[in-house]
Amino acid sequence: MERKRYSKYNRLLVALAALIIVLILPYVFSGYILQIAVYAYIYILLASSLNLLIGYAGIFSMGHVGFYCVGAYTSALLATKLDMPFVICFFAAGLLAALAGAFVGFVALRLNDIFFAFATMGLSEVIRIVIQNSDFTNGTLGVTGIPLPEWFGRSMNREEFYYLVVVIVVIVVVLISKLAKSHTGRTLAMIRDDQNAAASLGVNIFKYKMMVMVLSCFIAGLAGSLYATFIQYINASNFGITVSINIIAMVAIGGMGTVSGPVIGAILLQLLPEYIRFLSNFRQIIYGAAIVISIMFAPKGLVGIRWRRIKLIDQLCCLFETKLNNEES
Amino acid sequence: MTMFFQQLVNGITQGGLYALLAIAYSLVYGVMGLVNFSTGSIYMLGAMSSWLVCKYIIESFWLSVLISFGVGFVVAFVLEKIAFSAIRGATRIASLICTIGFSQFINEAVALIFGKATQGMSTFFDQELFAFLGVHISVMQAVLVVTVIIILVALQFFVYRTRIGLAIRTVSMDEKTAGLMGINVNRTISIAFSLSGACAAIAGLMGAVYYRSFSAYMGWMPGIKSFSAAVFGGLSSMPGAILGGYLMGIIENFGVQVFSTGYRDVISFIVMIVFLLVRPQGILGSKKKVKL
Amino acid sequence: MKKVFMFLMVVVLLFSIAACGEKTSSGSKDKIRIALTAPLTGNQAKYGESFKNTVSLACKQWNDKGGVLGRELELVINDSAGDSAQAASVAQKVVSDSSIFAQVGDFSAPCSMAAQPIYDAAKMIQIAPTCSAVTFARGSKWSFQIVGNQVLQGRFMAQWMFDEGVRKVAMLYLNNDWGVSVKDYVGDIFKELGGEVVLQEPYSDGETDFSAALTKARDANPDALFIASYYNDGAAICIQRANLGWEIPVYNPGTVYSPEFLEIGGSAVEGVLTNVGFFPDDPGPAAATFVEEYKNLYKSDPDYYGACAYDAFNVLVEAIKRAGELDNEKVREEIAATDYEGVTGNITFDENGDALKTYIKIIVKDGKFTAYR
Amino acid sequence: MSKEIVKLDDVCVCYGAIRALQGVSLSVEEGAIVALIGSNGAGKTTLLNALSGLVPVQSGHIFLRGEEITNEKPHIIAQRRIAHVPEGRKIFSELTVEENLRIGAYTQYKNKAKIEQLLHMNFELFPILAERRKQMGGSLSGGEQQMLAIARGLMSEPDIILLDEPSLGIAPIMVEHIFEFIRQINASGKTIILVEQNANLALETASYVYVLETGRIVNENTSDVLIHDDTIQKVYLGL
Repeated sequence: MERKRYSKYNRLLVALAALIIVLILPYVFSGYILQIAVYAYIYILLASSLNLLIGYAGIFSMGHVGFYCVGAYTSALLATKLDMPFVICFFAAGLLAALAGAFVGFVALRLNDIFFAFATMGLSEVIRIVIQNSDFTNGTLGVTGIPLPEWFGRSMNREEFYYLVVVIVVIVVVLISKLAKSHTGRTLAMIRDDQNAAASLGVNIFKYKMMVMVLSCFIAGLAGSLYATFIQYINASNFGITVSINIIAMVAIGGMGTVSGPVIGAILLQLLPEYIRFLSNFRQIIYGAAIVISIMFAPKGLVGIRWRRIKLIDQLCCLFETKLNNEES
Repeated sequence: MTMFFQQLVNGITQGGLYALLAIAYSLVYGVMGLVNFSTGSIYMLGAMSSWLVCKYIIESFWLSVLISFGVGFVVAFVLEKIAFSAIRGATRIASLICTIGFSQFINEAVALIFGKATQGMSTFFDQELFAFLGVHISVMQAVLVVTVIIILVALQFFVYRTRIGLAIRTVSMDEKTAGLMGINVNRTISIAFSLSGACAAIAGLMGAVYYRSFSAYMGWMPGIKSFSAAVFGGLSSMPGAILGGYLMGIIENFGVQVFSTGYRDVISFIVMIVFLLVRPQGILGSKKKVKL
Repeated sequence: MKKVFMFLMVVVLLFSIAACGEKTSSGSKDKIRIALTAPLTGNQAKYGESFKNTVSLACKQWNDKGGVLGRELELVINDSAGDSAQAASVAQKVVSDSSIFAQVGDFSAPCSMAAQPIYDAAKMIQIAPTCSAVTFARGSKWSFQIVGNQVLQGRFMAQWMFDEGVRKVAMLYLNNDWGVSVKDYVGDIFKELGGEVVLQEPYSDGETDFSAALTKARDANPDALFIASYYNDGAAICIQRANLGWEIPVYNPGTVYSPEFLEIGGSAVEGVLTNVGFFPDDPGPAAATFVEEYKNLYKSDPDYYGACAYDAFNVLVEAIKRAGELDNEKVREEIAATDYEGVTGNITFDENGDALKTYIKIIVKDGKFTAYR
Repeated sequence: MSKEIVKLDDVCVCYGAIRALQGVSLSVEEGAIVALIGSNGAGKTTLLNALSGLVPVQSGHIFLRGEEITNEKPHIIAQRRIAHVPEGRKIFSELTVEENLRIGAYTQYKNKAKIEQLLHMNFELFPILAERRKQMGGSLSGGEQQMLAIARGLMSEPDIILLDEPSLGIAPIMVEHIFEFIRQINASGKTIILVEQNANLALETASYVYVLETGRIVNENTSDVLIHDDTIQKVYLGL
């Protein structure tokens, strides 16, 4: 009983601390940190949406960047060519990406995991190459001059946009965690663990897979829209397979099939190279090695590691807990 | 007409490289039902080792072949121990992600050591040409085509006429029953995997010689395209993979003629996707063995 | 829960360390701080390195002379990794550091253009030495570039080919922002002159096999082949052209000018025609000292891109000197009014901020770049 | 009293949370036909799989001629002259009959003469296979496939043959034939461990019978005794 109350208190404290950090960030730190933080948040969206596929439904997509790209281009083109307001661009990006996801899912979800991975990778490259060669999307020159959203009759500044991104990320992550705990989430887990068993229980596997695919692509599209709006200039070369691999790394390192895993993975992989800039030459190597190591030694990612087993960390935690307890009493 | 034959020659030369890589995929898929995503990286390592040999030791084509073979074999052996043996029982997705990580690691490590820029490779053969009715075939192309064919024939001999080859075929048909026949399944898988690495590395060497350059990311596209080629011809059948490799090379070259080089990569991806959807077992593969 | 808590602590730690690193970098106020952004890592690291070398050299030379406005110059070097997202975040870092006055960089057009809106909003001068995209300099009042834009260079190349008697040209181009605009400008001007473009064939970045495209080009029966490629693709194209036994003049807009091109291409690149704004073997008076000092310092030849960065820095500092104070409006005016004899030739700017440049024709002869005729 | 060749001592096997074998002990004498009977899921196949190394044993020991072989790899056990003819026959359907047999002789690969001799012997024993030697394994009838599977097992010159449900899915007339062959093989001095759902057939053929139920041995005796056992008659023989 005591334990439970304590944990609840702790959880509140954590949420509060997180909120404060996130909210004061633009005021304490410079625009540079803000920029990085927004990238990290966008990657949280991407990693969480990919995690829906890999972690919850056992669908391995290697072409997630394709949907991100569709979202970014939809939003950018609507904003620059048709002067649409941000809200429309934003949701249109999600919808179009979801549509693309539905199409890809419809044709490719029948394949087994490995073939699906390669098919999606191929499709994402096809999307990129078509965009690169099409005049409508401005070809290789990219789309320039994408405006920040407007409100109260003026365009947002970067700090305000930062808060907008924060709100969106929080909503998406909370919804994902709700989904994971719901009946649907449990059904997906069953499909992931044993497709045949799920089928024998009368689960319409294709329907569920399709649903999660569409949802995941919708989120990736939203992330694309945020990216395009924030960076104000996009180019098809930003959407290569490397991005897919980075997202996969985030999910694998953070922890597949958990809500916090991709969030942690995204923040860590975005921030780490920033403050160890002298290591930036090693950035991609570290990604590669981290994937291999985490799959081998921590298949559940950082979230799944029992940190308390490591003596030093355990001692630190104990120290911290006694202090907290003292304050409480 | 000249153009037609010239594109055919180009396609066959390039197709040879794809065929070797496709075999590499097919060997691994056969014994494990899995795909080694880092095949392209091993291709690059093969190119790298021959580049090193030529730069620092001696400019010898055949020595390069030998060294590339060895490097590919050893790297793939180690990879199998890491990504597959060590985590056997983990999901197939985990293994695939592991090979992606490995591939990333190899590419970037090489990029760090030797730079990301393209490096020149020595010329082994004169550019003497056989010009026949306006169709030009360089000595290098000829050597390349012949070498690839020799390797493919040797491989077929190995798989169909030797004891280890018999074990590989048996394991790829039924792993469990193979064990009951007294076949060491793990060792067989390991050998097939290493052999696949050796094939990929030799393809890399050929690529480096043909294009006379080596760079850290050179394995990326051939790696993916030859997977498409393997799917096209039949991932579960070695002759299928070879056929797929050659056909893919030829289709790509004619595709360039008809469309444009900018869409070259799209061609192979679309062929792969169409085949995955319509005929996942490929041209020569049998339906039963493709685990869908 | 403790896990989450600990994780949050780690995040706070990360942010703070990142922030600290940033804070400590702000130096003393009495120096004039100028940012250099270049791809020090990533695919274009080679060019970034060259930027860093030449600009450091220029900075050192100014400081040896006692700086400018009586104050010493200080470089703040940033890495954009050749990635436009990173370039934008670096730009954000630069503009939020109030001690930095102006910025030189980036190397590639996507990076320079991704950073542009940020510098524009902060009213910071951005001189991108090698961004030849036509849309760049006219995109912002605060943007300048040194290398000369593609309209100019396109005209030069098209005229050259036409003068050599080429009437039908086949073009192979790298399918990125740069390659496409080179193709467009060279092609359009060549057509204006009365020539015919028989084939325009794009290829993707990372492509290694050109034999199909070359066979197609040969089939179109042109008088000359124009390749908008960097040195590695350029060399590969030349090699595969030789393998096909196709004898044809090859033109390139200056991008293959690099020792690696000769090394990779070997005998196959013999006779390739290209241009350059700066030529170490045949330097003008300004360039001679630069080449000598560079060689002394870095034991290698400077390349063209580095030379552009060197000029960019000098143009900026000269303008500060003429303006007499660190006022960005005034310095901008002075840059726009530049008439400077740089190592890459005389530099003046048009109303957009594009440098008006002259080019030197060169040819590969006996395995070396030599002046043409 | 003849020599004990296989001995299981308190063997437990689990699949995840399901305990398939719970402390099984048995022994088989050289030259005997021992049958395991029991209903579906009693653990008969698991026992054979544990014996031939296909499934890991959690606790307990398995001995072959007094030497421990617990949790050895399947191929090591196969090399120690145990042939396992698996449930469902598992012949290589895309290879010819002859190729199937040659794979069976994998352990003797180097000894070409020996293989030819073994081939000859098997073709003599199963003339139908000799007729079909160039046909694909998959094109044979169920009974022929079963013969091929047994012949393939014999190709490694085993001392012990593990037969898993040889009568499953085979025409009754063929079943008679196959059991005739099994007796013949036994007569040539090979020990046979037979898993059979058809208890009647098992009791007829075997000299000693173990009865398994939910992973435990619930009864064992010579077939002469068991055939008169009341429970056996009720539960397994349907009398």
